[in-house]
Amino acid sequence: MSNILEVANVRVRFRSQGALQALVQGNSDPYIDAVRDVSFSVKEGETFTLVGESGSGKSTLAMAVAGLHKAAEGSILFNGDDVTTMDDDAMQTYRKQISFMWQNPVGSLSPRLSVGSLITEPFKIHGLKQQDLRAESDRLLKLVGLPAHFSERYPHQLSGGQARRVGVARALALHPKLIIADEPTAGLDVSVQGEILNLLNRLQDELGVSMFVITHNLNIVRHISDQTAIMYLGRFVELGDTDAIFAQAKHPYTLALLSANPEADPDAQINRIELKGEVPSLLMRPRGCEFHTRCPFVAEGCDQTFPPVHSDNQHWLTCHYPR
Amino acid sequence: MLLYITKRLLLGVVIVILAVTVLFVMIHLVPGDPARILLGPRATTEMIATMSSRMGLDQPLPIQILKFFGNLFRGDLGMDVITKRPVAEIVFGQLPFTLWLIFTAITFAALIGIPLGCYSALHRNTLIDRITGILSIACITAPAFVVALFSLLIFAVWLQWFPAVGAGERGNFGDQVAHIVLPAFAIGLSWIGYLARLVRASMLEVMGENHIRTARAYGLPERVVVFRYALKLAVLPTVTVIGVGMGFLLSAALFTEIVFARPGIGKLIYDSIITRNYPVVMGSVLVSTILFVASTTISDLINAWLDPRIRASL
Amino acid sequence: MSDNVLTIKDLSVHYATNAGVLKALRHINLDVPRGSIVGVVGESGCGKSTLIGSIIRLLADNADVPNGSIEFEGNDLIKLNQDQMRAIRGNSMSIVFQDPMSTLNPVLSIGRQMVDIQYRDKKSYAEKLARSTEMLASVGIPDPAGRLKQFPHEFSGGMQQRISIAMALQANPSLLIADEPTTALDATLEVQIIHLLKELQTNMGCSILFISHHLGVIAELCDFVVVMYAGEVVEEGSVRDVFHRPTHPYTQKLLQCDPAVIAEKSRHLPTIPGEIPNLVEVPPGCVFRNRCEQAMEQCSTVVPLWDECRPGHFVTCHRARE
Amino acid sequence: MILLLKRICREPMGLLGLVLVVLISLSALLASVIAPHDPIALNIVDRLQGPSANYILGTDQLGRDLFSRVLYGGQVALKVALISIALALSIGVLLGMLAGFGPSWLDNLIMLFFDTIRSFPTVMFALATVALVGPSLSTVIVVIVITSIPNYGRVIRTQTLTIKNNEFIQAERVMGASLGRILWVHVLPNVMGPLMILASMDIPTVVALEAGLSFLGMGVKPPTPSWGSILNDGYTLIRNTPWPIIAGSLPLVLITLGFTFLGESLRDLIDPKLRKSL
Repeated sequence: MSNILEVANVRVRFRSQGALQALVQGNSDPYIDAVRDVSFSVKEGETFTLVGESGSGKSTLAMAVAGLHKAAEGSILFNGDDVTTMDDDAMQTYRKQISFMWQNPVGSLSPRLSVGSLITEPFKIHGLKQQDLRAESDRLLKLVGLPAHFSERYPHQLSGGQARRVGVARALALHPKLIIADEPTAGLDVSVQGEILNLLNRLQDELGVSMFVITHNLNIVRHISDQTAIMYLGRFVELGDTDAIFAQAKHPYTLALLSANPEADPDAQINRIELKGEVPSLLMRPRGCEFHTRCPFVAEGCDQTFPPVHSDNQHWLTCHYPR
Repeated sequence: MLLYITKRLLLGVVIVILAVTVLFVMIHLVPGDPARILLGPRATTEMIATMSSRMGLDQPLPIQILKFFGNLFRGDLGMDVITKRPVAEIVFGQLPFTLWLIFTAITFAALIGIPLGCYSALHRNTLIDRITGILSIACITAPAFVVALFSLLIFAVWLQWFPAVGAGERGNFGDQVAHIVLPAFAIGLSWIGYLARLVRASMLEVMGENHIRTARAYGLPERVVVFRYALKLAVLPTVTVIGVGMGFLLSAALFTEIVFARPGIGKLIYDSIITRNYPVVMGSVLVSTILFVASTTISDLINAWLDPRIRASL
Repeated sequence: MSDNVLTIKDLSVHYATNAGVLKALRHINLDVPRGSIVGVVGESGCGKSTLIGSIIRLLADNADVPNGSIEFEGNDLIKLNQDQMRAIRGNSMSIVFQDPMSTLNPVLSIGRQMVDIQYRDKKSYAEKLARSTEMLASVGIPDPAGRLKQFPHEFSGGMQQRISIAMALQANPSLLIADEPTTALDATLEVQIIHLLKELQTNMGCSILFISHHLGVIAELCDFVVVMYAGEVVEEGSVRDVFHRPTHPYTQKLLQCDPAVIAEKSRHLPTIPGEIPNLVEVPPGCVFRNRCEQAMEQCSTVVPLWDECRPGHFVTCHRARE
Repeated sequence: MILLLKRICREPMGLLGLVLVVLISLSALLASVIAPHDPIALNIVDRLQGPSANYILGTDQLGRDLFSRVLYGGQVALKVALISIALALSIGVLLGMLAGFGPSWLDNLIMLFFDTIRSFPTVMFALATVALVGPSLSTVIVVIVITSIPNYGRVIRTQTLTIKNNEFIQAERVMGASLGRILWVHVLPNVMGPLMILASMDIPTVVALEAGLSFLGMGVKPPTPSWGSILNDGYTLIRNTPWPIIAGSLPLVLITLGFTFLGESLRDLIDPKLRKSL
């Protein structure tokens, strides 16, 4: 199976100080790296999931893939075309083929437009006015399991789950090849989370669309993802088949994340790997392995040299002492 | 922090420079020669030429502006062509009257308005709150010169409680106080309403914030919650508003000074416009602009200093 | 029965809204035994926040308590006046709120705030400051004395939540209410806070009423659990009873739905179809009826009673005894 | 729209505001029909009279009927207010959205422009301008437009900046929507509400400014009736008769109250969160 998206050595930087302030304080490099040296690929018809906690740079990476942030280094190939060097026309064509699902279900819908206008917005943007918008709106609503009369409603009249479905409908409007979903279950109750995940799974099975999902919730990853990567301080620390990550994670951070998830069983055997302290600031990345300040298994050399890459059989990680 | 102060001050200077440039450009764009307007229709070409060169109007615009700033730097605002006195001397002679008037008005407004706003916020939807609300709007909406006219009519002409014109005898403090009451009232009245509403709104907002709920959940006495936890935050916006309000205060002062025939920078501008005394108009508009820019700058700095969140981000 | 720190009986809370009277809580029963941790679990709109508001008596202005009692250390909190209530708050009863970023006053230093809440003690300022330093140290804040001078925004979210806990426990309360204290935090920090709470509770011997929507956290931390749905308590019992033998259909469904529980990879997860009923016009019968797969005829007419299906395990369901 | 009107009428304050605004607007529009006398016709015999059946608000020093002058003065006030606010609003919206959405250098430039204009105390700027070009109605309008642009522009810019970072705008960008479409379809409708409220609350300020300038003799040229010039007459006659002052200030206060009440209840109905920012 071919790769629809290939990301290689991507780095995304932000200014940390204004130009004047940097000049005054003699800071020659007033930038922070939100994403650093990240590589992965999404196979056609599969789901790639990126797991990370707040501040890990996962949303920044998603925005870079969508062309909203400029990558300072590296390449992002979509069907062989590099997103980072696209001109306006190419970008427009690219955006026709991808779609983005936003974290905030209600907030990502333009508040003054009705649901019907919202989900047909992609047609209007790309000048496809010959389409019967009414019919398209009905088709899309049906696809995500909402009754057709919902097209008259406004975003503030929707519940979180319904707004999320509208977001999915809009994402599907132009038959995208790739959907980027940022925290698709954020802010939803447990009972509604299932509905959205089932919907995404069903749509992938029926339409064969590829997905790039960003989440902090490991629980949902198992049920939707084919490949999973774990991100810490803007870098990938482990990447592999989802089953392999859940069954035999080797990086201490992945293990900590997996075990940090309390089970809904009071008698569960807790074999927890607890992390010390908090995520360091991007302004001062730790020396050596960037995870060593919190790693429970920190040993000699971790604070000195950058950890080596271990890669075999689609399972990739960087650690001095993999478990 | 230091960087912020420098930046803010620099911005102020840039704005003043731009403002002066705008004034100069305006004088130049406007059809008609200021010297001709000044001297009237019967002036000879020679007289106009002499006047032009005395006013510096015969030089190119950039030179005029540069010269003006050069002089300004030395505290020289040029010469009053009519009385032959330095403009700076005239303007700074009038300035204290206006400053005292504004200061009295705003103090009086703050002393009444802020407590009133607090009280309304804490006793929301009571009768007193409603009445304060309506009165505040009524106060805000009354233009200063209308208030000035009515207070002149009622308190000076009919009741004769306060003197009608002037600023009082020099050196006679009691007389000066009697003379400042009505003008200060005319300027301050709308500010009472304005401040009351502002403090009420921001107090209500602060009282609804989570940390106030926390303070109450720890059983802190209501007095401490209101005065130590809420008021400090609620008063922050008033600092900005008063700073920006300097412009309105100066405008209001102009009207009141005219109505009460009170010396001050507003009356000076008006009188010099009537006599077409451009150097004085320029000088006094410039000084009031500097005053305004300075007060917004200072209020920004005070705000930054009062709020640790802003302080830290600098 | 006196071994309960908190006993809520038949509590109802209504809100006057434009659409009519919103019956946010209806006939709630709840006990917090001394020295134990009781979890309250429920999805959005179940009335968790209203419950907390009525216990600490900080409800919105349009709220009304038509019936019920909240007994805390021999007082019925509903009957106390504001001054008496204030004497209890922050003294024998404290609270930790959900969003650590907004619960601390942004313009006052941490030390100032921690000293302020000790206003009841007749100690010197230095002694109070020492007490606060000690509390900060006990919640694991490095260099506590130095950090007392700092302002809230200078701390990370996890640290702010630790400070909130330190403030809440400073007066040695007998009941600590924790309102979703870990929801705003990342998973690895959540675990740290849960451990901290458990440790402090063991050391200080207080009781905790812990509100969360996270079943896993409840299972790990709590001794007892209360399940709420649409303004009612539908099930209550020891954590083991409720999690191992869930009796109310809602609890059963909720436990099934949690993606964390489903260890097998599944392309089709269980859900609870339907929505919470409108609480302005509460339908007759059982509130969960319209979403319940096991509903019978009497469920739509008769309100199920608060029933002890096993010793210490209460449930409101017509099928509880089956 | 009709729904909004109904909701305004339900509140006593809003209803009062609406009634006042409609009443004054109508009386100004229909001045030629209602006015019992010619506003500029002199009648020295009847000068300085108090209110009577013939002269509802009395007469001035030239015997002109004050009531008629007040009615015609309303025309001037409303004309100035509507034209200048409409102009300032359009330019302000354009510049504000450009500043909010454009590159940062453009933003800085526009803000500097706004700050410069704002740095002149309004009335002093107006007087300086009038001194240069001479008093006239169009001078007043130009001055008001120039000094109001920054007010609207700043509000629009702040609103645009907040909206710009909202997810729904980001969503449009990822879908490939053009800048024009984003501004026109998604930003403008969301900033228009607050702006209309701001504008309606600004009408009194503008009316007062026009009256103020006319009071100083720097607004409309006599004998054209204006509330400000009536007040000026009253000021000179303050020791003889109070009626010109009362006649000139009454409509001024009423229209101010009307628009303020209306604007306030509009704001409370449309967007209660706005309380602080306006």
